[in-house]
Amino acid sequence: MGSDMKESKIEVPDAPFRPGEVSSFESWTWEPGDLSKPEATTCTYDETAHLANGLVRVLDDKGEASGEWDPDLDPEVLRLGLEHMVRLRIFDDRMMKMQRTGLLSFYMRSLGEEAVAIAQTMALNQDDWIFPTYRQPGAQFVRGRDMVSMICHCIGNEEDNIKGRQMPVHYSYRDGRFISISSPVGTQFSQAVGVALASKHKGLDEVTITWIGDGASAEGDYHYALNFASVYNAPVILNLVNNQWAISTHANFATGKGNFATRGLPYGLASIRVDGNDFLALYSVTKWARERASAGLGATHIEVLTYRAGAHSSSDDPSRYRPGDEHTKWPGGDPVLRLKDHLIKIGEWSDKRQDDLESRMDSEVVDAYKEAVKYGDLANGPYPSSDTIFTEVYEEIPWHLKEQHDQMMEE
Amino acid sequence: MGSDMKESKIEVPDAPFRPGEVSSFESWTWEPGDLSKPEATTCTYDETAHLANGLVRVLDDKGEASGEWDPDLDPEVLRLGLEHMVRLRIFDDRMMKMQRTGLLSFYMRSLGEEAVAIAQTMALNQDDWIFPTYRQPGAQFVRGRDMVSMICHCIGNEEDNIKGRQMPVHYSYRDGRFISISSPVGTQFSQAVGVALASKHKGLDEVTITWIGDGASAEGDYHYALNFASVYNAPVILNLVNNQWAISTHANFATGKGNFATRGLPYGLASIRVDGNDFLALYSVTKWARERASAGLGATHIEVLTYRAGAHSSSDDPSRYRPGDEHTKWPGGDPVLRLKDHLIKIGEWSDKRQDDLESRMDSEVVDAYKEAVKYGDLANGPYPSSDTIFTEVYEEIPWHLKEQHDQMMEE
Amino acid sequence: MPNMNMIQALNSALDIMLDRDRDVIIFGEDVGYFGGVFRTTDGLQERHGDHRVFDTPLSEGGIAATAFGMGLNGLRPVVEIQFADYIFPAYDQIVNEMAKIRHRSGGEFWSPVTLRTPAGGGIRGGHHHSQSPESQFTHTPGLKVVYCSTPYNAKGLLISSIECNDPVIFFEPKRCYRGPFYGDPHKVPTWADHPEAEVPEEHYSIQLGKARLATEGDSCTVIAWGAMVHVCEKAIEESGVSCDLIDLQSLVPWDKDAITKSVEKTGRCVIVHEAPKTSGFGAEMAASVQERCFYMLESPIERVTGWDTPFPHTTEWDYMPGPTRIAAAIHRTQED
Amino acid sequence: MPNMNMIQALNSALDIMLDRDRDVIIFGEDVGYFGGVFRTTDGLQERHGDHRVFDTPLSEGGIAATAFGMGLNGLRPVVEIQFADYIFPAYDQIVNEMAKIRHRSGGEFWSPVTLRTPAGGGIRGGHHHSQSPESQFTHTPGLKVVYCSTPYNAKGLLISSIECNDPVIFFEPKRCYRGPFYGDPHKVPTWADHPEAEVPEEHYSIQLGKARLATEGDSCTVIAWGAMVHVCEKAIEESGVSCDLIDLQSLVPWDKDAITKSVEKTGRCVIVHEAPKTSGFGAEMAASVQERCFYMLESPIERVTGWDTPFPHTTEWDYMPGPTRIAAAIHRTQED
Ligand SMILES: Cc1ncc(C[n+]2csc(CCOP(=O)(O)OP(=O)(O)O)c2C)c(N)n1
Ligand SMILES: Cc1ncc(C[n+]2csc(CCOP(=O)(O)OP(=O)(O)O)c2C)c(N)n1
Ligand SMILES: [Mg+2]
Ligand SMILES: [Mg+2]
Repeated sequence: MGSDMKESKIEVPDAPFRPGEVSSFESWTWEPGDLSKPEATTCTYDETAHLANGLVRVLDDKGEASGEWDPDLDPEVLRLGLEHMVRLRIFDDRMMKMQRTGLLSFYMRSLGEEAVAIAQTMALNQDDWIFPTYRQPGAQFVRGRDMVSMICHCIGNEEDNIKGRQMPVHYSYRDGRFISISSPVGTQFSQAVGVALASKHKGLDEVTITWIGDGASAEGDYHYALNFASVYNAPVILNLVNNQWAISTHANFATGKGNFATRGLPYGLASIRVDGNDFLALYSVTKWARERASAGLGATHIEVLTYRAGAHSSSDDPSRYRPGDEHTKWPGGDPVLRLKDHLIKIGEWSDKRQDDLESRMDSEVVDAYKEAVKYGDLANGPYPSSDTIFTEVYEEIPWHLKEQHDQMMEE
Repeated sequence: MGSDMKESKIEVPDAPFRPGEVSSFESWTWEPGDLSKPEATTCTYDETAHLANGLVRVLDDKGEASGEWDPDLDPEVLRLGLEHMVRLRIFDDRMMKMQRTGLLSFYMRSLGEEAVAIAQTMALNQDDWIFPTYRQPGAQFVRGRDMVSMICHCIGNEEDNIKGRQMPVHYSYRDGRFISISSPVGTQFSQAVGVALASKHKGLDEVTITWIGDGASAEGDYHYALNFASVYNAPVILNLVNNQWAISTHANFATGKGNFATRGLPYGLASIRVDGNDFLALYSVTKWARERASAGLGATHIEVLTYRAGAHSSSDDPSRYRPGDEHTKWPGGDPVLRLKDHLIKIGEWSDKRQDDLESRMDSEVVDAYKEAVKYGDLANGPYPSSDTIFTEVYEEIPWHLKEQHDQMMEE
Repeated sequence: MPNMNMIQALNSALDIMLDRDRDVIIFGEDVGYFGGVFRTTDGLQERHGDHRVFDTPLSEGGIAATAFGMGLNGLRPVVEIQFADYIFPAYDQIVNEMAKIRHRSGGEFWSPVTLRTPAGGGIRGGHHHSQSPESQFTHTPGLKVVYCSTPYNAKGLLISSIECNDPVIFFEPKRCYRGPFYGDPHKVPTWADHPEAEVPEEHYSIQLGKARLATEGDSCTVIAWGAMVHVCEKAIEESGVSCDLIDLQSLVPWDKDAITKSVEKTGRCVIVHEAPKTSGFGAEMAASVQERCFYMLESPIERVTGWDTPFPHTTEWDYMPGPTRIAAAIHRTQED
Repeated sequence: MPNMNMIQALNSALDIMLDRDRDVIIFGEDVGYFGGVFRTTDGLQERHGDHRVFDTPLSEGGIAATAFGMGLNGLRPVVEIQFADYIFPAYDQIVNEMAKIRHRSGGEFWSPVTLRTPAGGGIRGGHHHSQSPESQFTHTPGLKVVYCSTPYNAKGLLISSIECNDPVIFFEPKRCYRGPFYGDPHKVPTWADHPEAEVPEEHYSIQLGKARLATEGDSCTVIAWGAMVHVCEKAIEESGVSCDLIDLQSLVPWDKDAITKSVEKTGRCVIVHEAPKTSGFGAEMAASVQERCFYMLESPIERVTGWDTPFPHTTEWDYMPGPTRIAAAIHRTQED
């Protein structure tokens, strides 16, 4: 058995650093102010090539904002952004604790990536559509979702608005135009183009935003999204969140010898790489993409460069496949600290106010979870009624589901 | 019912020219000699950007060869190429006639694209793998397949090597390392990467060549192929044959606002656009890609720019969706005439020899089809035995297929 | 009432729905300018504009995903998959996404997509232009599965499918686009003069989930759908046995009452489909019939189906169930 | 003989095949450096090199296509689809390509790929980490479909699958990776001391197409596969009825002789699976059993299955067939 015995020449990439090695990110040479900002509503896609080959940053390491991409935001907006990020981080911590005690089955944090959904959603209009992955729950805070209801979903109790049907973190929040999260990765990316086209068919100035992971970008849906968005000139913002890892698989396995950011260009899409830990840059780039879409210039493809600082999920142990401190080496730093430092720098914040914010968020989260568990949790129930197995499979319950429902009740 | 009545803003591209309009291709400004030829075995993928943004041509409109890409071929090789192209064209004509009289159910010509598979296969080694679509049957002539056996397949007779199982033109020719053609478009593109990697695992210097249509490039398989080829540095030549049309759908629906040729670059693949009606350019580019693969530099992505001069298939009537004479306006001209003119220009051919060649090919085809129909044809049989329905579904016939076979025989 | 073939009837349904509901949008490969490779959308782009009826990239996954997204945001997309054999690149979007969205979002989101697709053999399509993959969709809760068989039910079922707020996979027996087809490739009638080709010009609908009793009889229940309905009609005639012929029309949900009532009467049952036997929808029918009518059954439920092999090109008439095989099965149910 | 859990048994099979056959190559999402999210390929990259065992892009379609191509060119790829729920992006490559290549090429080409995938519920996986899509593969001629249930048969069946020259879809009941699971989420034993966890270190194989008689009895034939085998064992015990419990192991081809022999003996039959009822593989089993054993059947064949709904998260124990439901069905077959 087996081929004759020439040596195999199969070549397989590896992560740059594995446990026991020292991570360093020397290719990061980008600085704020590097890149010009083309006019959103008139520039052609190839006039964005420098943005895809570079990295849009606004905040430098000292918390100073600079360059054409500085969105010049009201400090009130920045403080709100900071609040949501802190809220999310504390929320995530609490959920992880609850997961460990069995009150929920599973959890996924946004650690290190809090700015992504929060800054980007804040840059949009209220009636724009959000089509997230499990790494963008933060958008819900921006859209005003009640935290209790989010927790009720995660702990799968009676009040879970999706009735315990999906795993935790698979939020659906119609009032916030935040579309139901699905586990199969990538699918939302191509679907979002359809959502955007429907807005266009209705003649409305609505934009759809969606995200895909570095890993998931290898699915066919990524290609469908870019192609359909370009062909039909869809008002959609297509974000590829390159957080370096897809569980244990490094982004090397998704880029090959190439890169992500420029992939939009040959589809005729404006393409940008942005520092995903820089609240201001994210906000600015997203606003730009929204303006562009709204002006009828179609989709923007954005590589959001960041680092998944936490484990992939509560089931994961990243110390098996990467240096434990790799996230501390990430040149983008911590998005929360960077925004905080900037606010302090411009005299609009202080360590004291930060402490106050954190304890306020702490109590908010504690109050919320205490209320939520009143309606039950995964360890102890009460759960959504078993009837809910049979409802909403179809608009109306067909005979065979009625029959099966009755059978379940009998047995 | 229906959304409120704002006007729909859905935008849909169209073909540049529809029946009743006059086609013109003014964007063709490329000339032979335009483009430098980087060293195949050392250049990086981004050193090919000019090749993807330009068009590699060797033959000008007067039949003169020039530029760095001139492969300097022995006239014997050119004459053989010409012979195969003429053979294929006459073969195609005959098959179309036979299709009209019902001897076969369906047919697809390579008209206008004869150079593609023939020049490219001639540029490869004998033991390189060929993974074609239905538009590259010409490769079989290069690999020495007996024409009678090809016809026997098309007319689905007793001698059809694939036993009447697939439609005509779905050749399989293992001896020529020409892998079985499948109807679902695009699938071979990603599979070819696996074929190439297997050669690599065996430590052999074999390259795999494959093709995909402009239309089919919108399938997920296109993305899989580029990604996997890049990640594992596969020795594969990935050709996207842009013949302008996917049945009635113009390539505009596959490029959107972008283009094909440069799509390889962000994957880190050497990328080239080549005049697909220029035998010399095709040969040269393919040889270059082969060298590169063989030197361990991985895949090359090639947009082969050509025009589907005939109907999509025997079931199609292109006059319903494009100007009937559009192919005569194609700036790439007729690949057969261009090679013939070149040979005459360099004093290695004459109209007389062309006439002789054509009548020789005519008789070859007539002789072949006369022999083939001796073994039956679709209108009259004999067909492959009905037993063949049950064989080779699995390596060994399982009990349920034996049972069904017996049942069929009884009934 | 005008006589229409199945293509015309489908075209009429689409035309009416485009007129009635601005949210209806039609797209797919070659369906726009050209009017579809089977001409089903002929004239619709001209009549309704290219923002309502348009071509797409050659990407079934992308088509399904785009339709899904449009459906989430209030439209009612009706898309064509050019051949049912090519629905598989969209399979993930259909079974993991479309089918589950309403349930998974606690009813917050739904997407009323209709996926039309020509299915089945008999056109010398070989492996990949002949498959009839209905059973591969019937296993997925959340999808409705419809298979029309005549111009009349094609139009009425398609209208119901489009109006339905659940995703529907709508199979069209391409062999019957231009005539009913009785299993003899040498005698292929058109729909002219066929009573089921009398098709009202106007809007009408046929309730999803309801079967059609195509012929009535006492001694055997024959269940079929798509092109096989007509082949069964012929087979019943040839068999000389008095049969109920149930044209299922909807596979999910299927018409339990029609079937149990008939089998309780006849005590015998033959199920016919083109798709391979193993795990074809005939398996579900047989399993369900014996569950529900066990004590009334006089003989084993027979399945007459395509063989468990890929669909062949030259020998397709040995593959597709024909009147002889079906009649033999009907006869077998009568022995006992 | 060492005691192994199912992960260890599968790992041992892969390790042995990597040693014996240089053409065996293993890849999939996270299977390389990390050793797989369920740890099934743990240590294999280190032992056999990253050219034999490696990670892939997150692309099931690309994985299947690459494996298919490697198989065409003489290799014997064994790939992992991280969860069976995620096999659908590869469905086209599997059902239209892998399954048909040998037949469509007149035997000139074939591709002996093994696709391993963890399937089934019971781990709080909700909609998309719990599905058991075996029946969606059993309808496609050209594929073999295997579903293991114990460490012993996991290893033997996996070795046979890898050695088989046809493509094999190999389902692993993830609920049983670390213990047999008898349907009570609160009492979850490990494989320690289980006789089927005595697994030889060395190479052995279990013939594809053969069922395993898990328990022997006279009054009812219970057919199951995957995790449900153990739940049925418990249910049979609880029912007090003497049953043959047939662990199908191979779904295509399935073991006709084992089943007909048993049903001819018992005259009663219960089929159990996790997947939804409609068009689950239980339908094929029921249809076939009544075809072959009609005159021996004393009562309707029962199916105990998942409901025709997506797989739920919090209420999964109301969804998955448990001993009580199965025992009730066994009892129903005993009345008549
Ligand atoms: C289609 C599909 N395949 C596999 C998985 C299992 N899975 C869940 S998340 C994940 C990694 C995703 O990585 P990435 O896309 O980079 O997103 P990130 O987790 O980094 O945000 C995998 C493989 C899945 N959910 N869906
Ligand atoms: C997956 C799939 N979808 C649809 C079809 C039907 N079909 C056959 S050829 C074709 C057009 C292909 O166009 P292109 O890829 O440009 O190749 P060309 O015919 O121009 O060589 C279509 C839509 C198919 N064969 N496979
Ligand atoms: Mg990632
Ligand atoms: Mg084309």
